[in-house]
Parts: sequence; structure tokens; C-alpha cells
Amino acid sequence: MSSKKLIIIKLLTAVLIITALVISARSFLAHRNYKETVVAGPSVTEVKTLGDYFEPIKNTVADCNIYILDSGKPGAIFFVIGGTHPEEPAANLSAEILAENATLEKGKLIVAIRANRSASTVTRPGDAYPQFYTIKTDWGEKKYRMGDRWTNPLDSWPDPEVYVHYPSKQMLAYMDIRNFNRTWPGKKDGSFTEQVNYAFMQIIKQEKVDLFIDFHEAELEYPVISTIVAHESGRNIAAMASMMLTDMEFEKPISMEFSPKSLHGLSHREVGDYSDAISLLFETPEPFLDRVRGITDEHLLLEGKDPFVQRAGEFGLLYETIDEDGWPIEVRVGRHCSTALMVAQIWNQMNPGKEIKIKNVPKYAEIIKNGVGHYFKNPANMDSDRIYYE
Amino acid sequence: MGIINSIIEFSYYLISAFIAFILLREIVKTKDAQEAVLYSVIIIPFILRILRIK
Amino acid sequence: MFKKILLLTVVTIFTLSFITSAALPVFEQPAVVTTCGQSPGALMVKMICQQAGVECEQKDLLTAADLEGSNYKTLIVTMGTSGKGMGAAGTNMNQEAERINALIKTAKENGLKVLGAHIEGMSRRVDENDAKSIEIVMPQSDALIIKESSNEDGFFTEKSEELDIPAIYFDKNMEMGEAVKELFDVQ
Amino acid sequence: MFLHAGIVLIIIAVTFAVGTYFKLGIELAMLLSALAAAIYHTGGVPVRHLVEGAFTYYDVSLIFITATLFINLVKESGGIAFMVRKIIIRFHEHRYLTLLFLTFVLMIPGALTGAGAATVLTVGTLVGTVLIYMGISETRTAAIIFLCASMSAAAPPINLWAMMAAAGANMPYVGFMQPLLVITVIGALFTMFFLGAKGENPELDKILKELPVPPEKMNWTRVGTPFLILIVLIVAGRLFPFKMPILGLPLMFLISALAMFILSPKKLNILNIAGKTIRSLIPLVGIMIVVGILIQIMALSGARGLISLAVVTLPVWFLFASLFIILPVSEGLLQYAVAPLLGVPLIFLFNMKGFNPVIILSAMAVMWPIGDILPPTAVVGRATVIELDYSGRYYKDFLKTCLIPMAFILALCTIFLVFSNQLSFLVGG
Repeated sequence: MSSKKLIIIKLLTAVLIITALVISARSFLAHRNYKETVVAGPSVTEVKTLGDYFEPIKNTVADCNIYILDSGKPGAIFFVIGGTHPEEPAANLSAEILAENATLEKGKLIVAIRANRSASTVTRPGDAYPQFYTIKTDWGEKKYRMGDRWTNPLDSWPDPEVYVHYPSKQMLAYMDIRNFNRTWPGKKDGSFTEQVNYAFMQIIKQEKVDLFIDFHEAELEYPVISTIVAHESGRNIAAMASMMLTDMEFEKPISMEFSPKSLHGLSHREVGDYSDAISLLFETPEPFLDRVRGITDEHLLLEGKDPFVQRAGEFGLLYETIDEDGWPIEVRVGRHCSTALMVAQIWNQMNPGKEIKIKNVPKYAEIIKNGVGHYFKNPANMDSDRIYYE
Repeated sequence: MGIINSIIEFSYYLISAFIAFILLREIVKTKDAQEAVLYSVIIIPFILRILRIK
Repeated sequence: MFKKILLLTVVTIFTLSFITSAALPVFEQPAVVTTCGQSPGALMVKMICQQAGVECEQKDLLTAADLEGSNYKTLIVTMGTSGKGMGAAGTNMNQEAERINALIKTAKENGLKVLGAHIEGMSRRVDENDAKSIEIVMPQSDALIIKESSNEDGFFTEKSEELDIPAIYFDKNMEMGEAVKELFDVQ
Repeated sequence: MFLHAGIVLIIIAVTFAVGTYFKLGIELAMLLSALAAAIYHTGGVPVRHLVEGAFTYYDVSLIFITATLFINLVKESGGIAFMVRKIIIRFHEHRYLTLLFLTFVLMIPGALTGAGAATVLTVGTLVGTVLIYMGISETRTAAIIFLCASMSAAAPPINLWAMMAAAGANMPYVGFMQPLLVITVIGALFTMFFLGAKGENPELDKILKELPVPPEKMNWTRVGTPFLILIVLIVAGRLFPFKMPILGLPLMFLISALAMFILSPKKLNILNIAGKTIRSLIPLVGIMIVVGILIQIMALSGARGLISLAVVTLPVWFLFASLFIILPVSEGLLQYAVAPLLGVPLIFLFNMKGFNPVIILSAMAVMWPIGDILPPTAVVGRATVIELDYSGRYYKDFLKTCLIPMAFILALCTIFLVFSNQLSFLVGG
């Protein structure tokens, strides 16, 4: 090849590569820096941040909002978190519904919408996630960051060659050192994600939380799905809630599972072991997470319809059923909200004198009827002091 | 521990930068058009990581 | 809505009164409940029994030795396995099989009646472990208590007839109390 | 959607074939097929997806580069020549003992890092040279190095495939130690003795004359310390996980490289060697980055799901009879990404069917690295050829020589698959 030709090829390549760099960099930056708007609900008396409970987190990427909904009347203290795994949108959307709508008549509710904020600022290489998804509301569309299961490597680099869980010493895959639900109860001077967990444990301890709920979603191929996973301390509540919900509210049943004692780092195990709080974890089905899924896009994420996953179901490979209707986001968010409310109701029956009374949170049937977005308020109509950014 | 972690993290950016530098030099020096194209693709993640974009 | 409720009530009454050809034995208190597969079924049975006024203790890891010299009159074993955790965190079905077989053997030697229960729906009838759990418990039971949704495909109806084991079915979890009362002859 | 994903797969295959026909390198042909599939699926050029996919194996690339840099410094300092001489002098009369010792040496780096390339890049040249002087042909030597490297990657404590699949299936990485150890040690020893048992024992004087002479001041302390530092750093992370800062493998290799630089009896031009190292590894890094891009586009378009679905919907008996082909071939295609892609649904499937998931995953996790010799990526196979300066033909000589031991190992793994429940006693600590 003549040197002139070579130079032309090199120049052309350079132009193409620089263009690709600029386009992708803009897109990555827009995603990482995008701010989701949250309108603090009527019962939100204070919005702290994670850093208020553990100084080193202050003003870092991990410094998420902590919404405190206080009735002013003594009662139980519940702490609900969404966004442990930001690739599971029903989790943060359900937490947001609580923060924007719940009115507390007794006791206190603490909500974190984006528990692992860093993981919500990145999408997983090789998995082709959409960067954003939008939820239709009564006043327009609301846009959200799609995230990953793991903390952004820009915030936690490098990974060890094997992750040894603190304090159990259980060995886990290297990237799980960035998995917020493998790093409980956290470590004060540990890795980035361990410190975030540590900060959350400080909230649980300082606020004297009675019951902790961690919202999740799971692939249909995974045995732990449509269920409440409960620490020993929460078994009765979970069993009762699952039976009542299956009887009274849900079309497809919700079961319960015991938190295995030998699987470490998960909230349902470690929060229960290392604090006085009862720890529960809720799972809803998210076909988007299945390895056999088809086209990866926002439709699949929100509508939960996928012919490939359906086919796997026909072969008896799934632990949850799926048909042409899929698992839409309304159903998934509805199940989380109703399960949280049912847990509160059963807690109240079991703990007379120390109740928590949560009103105005939509239940399963209402969310399916009205859509998730119906419960998000228009920030344009709100006082600026009620608006927060995630 | 915090300072040590920062130093470690910084050293990874340095490693990335060094690799990117060598790749860039190779792109300029190579006489093979295919190599030039391939190296240009390879350098992309290194540049975005060094700039802390991805 | 009214029609649905009416239909549901009729179906429920029908299913509750539906008992297979074999005669249903009367179970005596106190009972002890355990699980073949470490699912939360045993916990649920205990809670329902409490509400129904049936004395019942829950011991997930009950062994044959625990039965020796005890005053239990009924052994309830729930079928279906827990899915949470695989490998080191999962349930070892071989160990479970060993434990439950020994347990039922001792129970029968000590004059206890055995009640098999599948009360958690199809989600505990998904895999081979679930099937194994049913295989172990069902043929050794004196009677069965089954949730309708565990019997979507008619498996328990068919199998209980084949084994000539009386079975009682219920639809909603909250109706299980009635079924338990019937089994224990509690008013 | 089935048709759409099917067409995407066809486009990928056709574009790749056309690309290679027009003399494009494997990497560029693969890049082109990813691009064609992306354009067909989106109707445009999804730049963000293409670039994001390039990050899939970023950290693995860094490990490859730094590990090679370390070993190149050892080579340039005369350390390899020194060690080869010492091993031959010490062991030349005991052929079997030498082979046993060399198998052990080959198992260590991969076992600690989970990367077969780490074995090839760190001790491959050293062991390869000794083997050749033991009268083993160049082709058989390359086959031994590759297969032992694969076994070392699969060997405990770190088996990345098992770890990644276990993470995806929410299984703790516990109980894999013994099954993995049994399969990999048998596999490695079989390979070494099957391919290396025959051969004339070396004539010491002749070899010593032929071998390059290391610098006079080279000694065990100088060459051993960097290796010792590497092992200490890795082991310390395991023994004192809560006290040791997280260094990551690349930095550990660099620290060891620095130690070698300081201890080298002759002055080393570190910048030159580093440049040379990166240049020699560009094909490897290139393929990893391009495979990442391709995987991202396949996931985007549903093609990845279709492959995954096709595999898991096969009857179990057919899986037993075909996984020994499916797993290595998929590894050749997708590298570590196969573990979450195929491993997780397969584990769910086998668990559902009542097989012991730990034994099943252990067996699969040994089959995967065998595929590192297969195209299009052939990462470890290519690394072996590069490191050993192998002059034979890749497929007709090198791959063909590997076939019998490969078949042995794959058969062993298949036995573990079929008899997972009977072998469940191996699931210990």
C-alpha cells in the first residue's frame, strides 16, 4: 500500500474513532450526571443524605437521599430501600411511590430510593442495557437512569482477584465486591461499596429501625422469585404476609423463603444478624434479567414481555409463569407496594402498642388500574423546597 | 487505608494511560492499514477510562 | 364481583367437603410439624394450627430421636423444597430423605399418625427436589392436606386415589384452618 | 423475534466469512460482523453500544499486559535462562520427577489468577524450554503448555468461570475446591505424561552448552524474590483480606515487575520492554475488545438470547452428550462471557432436574478453558504460540496434538456431569 493511501486510511479512521469517542462520551456523561426528580410527599419531615450517617460518604457519588416520613407519634420504625440493584426498576419506583405518597399516622418510615447510587450511573458492558427508561405520568413522561447490578468501576477500581466477604470470609466472585447485596453489613474502612453498606447499617442503628425491607427483582429462571426472603426474626411476618397476599390481593401467588444461614453478604442475612432490625427482601419477576431474553430494550424492561423467556417457560425451565401479557412494571411495582403495606399490617397485629400506620400508598389493584406514573407528582407544580434529586 | 486506595486507583489510571500511549505510537508508526484500524478501536476504552468517562 | 364471590364460596364448600373414597382418620393433638425440604410450609402449618386451636409445635430439623419419649400424637410433614440458595447454601435432599424416612418410621412405631401437607402451591412443585420430597412423604402418610393450587394438574387427586390415602383439599390459605379443624375434629 | 435473532446470527456469520475472504484479520472481520448486525438491528449505528461493549474485558486485558510485562522482565534479566539451567542440572536424571515438578509449576499461576494466559505468559517459556531440552518435540511442548495452562485456569482456588456462573446463580463459591482439584490435577498429569513421558533424557553437557548463559550475578534470590513477592501478595490478600488493601492482579504483577527490575543483574530498559510487551499482546487485547463489542450487539439484538435458549432447551441426555463440544466451542467464541451466558441457565436447569449444582458447575468450568485454543478468539492458544515462538502449523500440528488429552479431560468432565449426585461427596470445603 502506498504511504499516501495509508495516511488517508489512518486519517479517516482517526476521524471515525474521534467521532465515536465524542458521541459515546456525551452519552455516558449524560447518563452518569442525569438527575431524577423526586417530590417529597406530605409526610416527609426531613431529607437527610447517607453522608449524614457516615461522614466519609458525604458528597460522594454514593451520597443518596434518605427520606424521613415521621408521623410525630411514637410507633414502629420501618426502613425501605430501593435501588440496591439499579437494573431492577420496580425497586426504585416502588420506593419512590412510598416517598412521594405515604402519609404516616403513627410511627416512622425511612426511605432510600437509590441505595447504591453509583451502580445507577453505569450500564453493564456486554449486556446492551438501555441507559434510560421513561414512565408515563398524568402530566408527561418521567425519565429514569437504568443502572447495573454492580457499583460503577469509576468509583471502585480495581477489583480483587477474589472477593472475601467481611466478616464471614466467604469467597465470592471478584466483581461482587461491588455488589451492594453481597457486601452487607459493610466495613468502615473497606471498599467503596462496603462503606456504603456500613453507612446504611449506621442508619439502621442510629434510627433504631424495627423492620428493614429491601426491594428487588429477579429473573424467572432463578428459584427465588415472587417471594419474601426472611431472616429468622421476620419469619412469622413473612409467612403471614405471603399467605394473606396470595389469598386476597395477587393473581399469582407470592411465597416466602428462609434466609439461608450460609449465604453471606445479603441484606436478609446480615441486617438481621448485625442489628436489631427484622430484615426482609422482596422479589418480583423481571424477564429483562433472564439470560435467554430476546431483544434487550426499554419495552422488555417495562412491559416484561419476551417470547424467548416464554419459550423457556414452555420447556419447564422457569420458576415463575409467564404468558403473552408478560410481567409489566405496574404488576411488579404493585406487588412491592402491597407487600410492604401487608407487612406493616401484620407487624401491627403482632406488635400492639408499637404500630406503624401508613396511608395513601396505592395497592396492587390500584397501581395496575392507574399505572405507576399516576402516583408521581409534577415537580413543576411543587414548591422548590419539596423537590429533591436522585 | 483511604490514601492507599487512592494511590492504587491512580496507578490503574497510569497503567491505562501508558497502554494508550503505546497504542497511539503504534497507530502512528504502523505501515499496515488493518493494524491501524484495529489499534484505533482498541484505544477507545483506554481513552474513555483515563478521562473517567466510562 | 358478587357472582365471583358466590362462585368461589360454592367451589370452596365443594372442595372442602370433597374427600376421597378412603376414610379420613381422626388426628390427635398435640402435633409436631416438620418440613421435608426446608421450605417454610411447616411454619405456615404451625401458624394456621394456632389459629385453628390445634396444639402444634414446629421443628424444621426434627429427628427420630426427638420423637422418642415425646407426647406427640401426630406428625405433620410438609412437602416441597426451599429454592433459596444452591450449592453450599441449599438444602441437601439426600440428608432430608434420610431424616424424614427415619422420622416417619419412628413415628409409626410410636403410634403417631402421619399427615402429609402440600400447602404452598405450584411454586413448590417445580423441580426434581420438590418431586423427591413428595415421593418420600406422600406414600407414608395416613392422610393428606393439600392446597388446591398445588393440585392444578390433578396430581394429588390421582396419586392419593392410587395410593388409597384420604386427602382433604382447601382453596384459600385462610380456609386451611377449617380443614385442619376437620382433620383434628376440633369444633 | 425468533426470525429476527436468527437473521442477526446469519448476518454475523456471513459478514465474518466475507471479511476473512477479503483477507481481513479475525479481529476486524468480527468487528465488521458486529457492525453489520448492529446496523440491521437498529437501522443506524448504535455508537454507545459499540463503545460500551469494548469495555467488557477491559480488566482482563490489563491482567494479560501486566503479567506479560513481568515475565518479559524476568526473561530479559536472564532469570528464565538461569532457572532452566538449574532445573535441568538438578533433575536431568529423573525424567518423571521433572515432569511432575513442571506440572506443579504450570498449575500455580493459573490456579491463583483464574487465567490460563497468566500461566502461559509467566512460566510458559520457562517450562517450554525445559521440555524441549528433555527431547519433547516443539509441537508436543506447545500442547503441554496450553493444556496445563487450561487446567491451571480451571484449578482451584480461583476458577473464574465457576465464580461468574455461581455469582449469576446466587450460589456461594463454596465446595468447588475438591471437585475442581480432582479433575484438573488428573487432567494436567495425564497431559504431561501422555505427551511428555517419551523422549530422550537430556545430555547435560550438550544442553548446557546450547542454553543461553545468564549473567554471572544472577542467582535464586534475584530471580526468586519477584515471584515470591507475587505469591506473597496474592496469598496475603487471601489470608488477611480485611487488612490488605485491594491491589488487583495487574498491580501485583507490576510490583513484582518492579522488584525484578531492581534485582536484575543487568540494566533493563523498562520502557522499551513495556512497549515491546504491549505490542506483542495487541492481537490478544484486540480480540478481547472486539469480542466484547460483538457480545453487546448480540445481546442487544436477541441473538445472544437465542443461542442461550437453544442450548438450555436441549434434552438433558443430549446436553450430557454434547456439552463437551458446546462449552469449548462457546468459549472459543465468547471467552469468559459464556459463564454468565450459558453457565447460569445451565446451572438452573440441572439444579431443577435434581443434579448436584456444585459438581455440575465444576465439570463445566473445566470444559470451558479447553476452548481457549479454538477460533475465533483462541486467546490462550495464540498466547502459547506467541510465547513459545512456535513454528509449526496451528491447527494441523498444535491443535491436533492436543486432541487426545483434550478428549480425555472432556470425557472425565462428562463423567462428572452424569454422575454428579454420586460424586457429591467431593463437595467439601
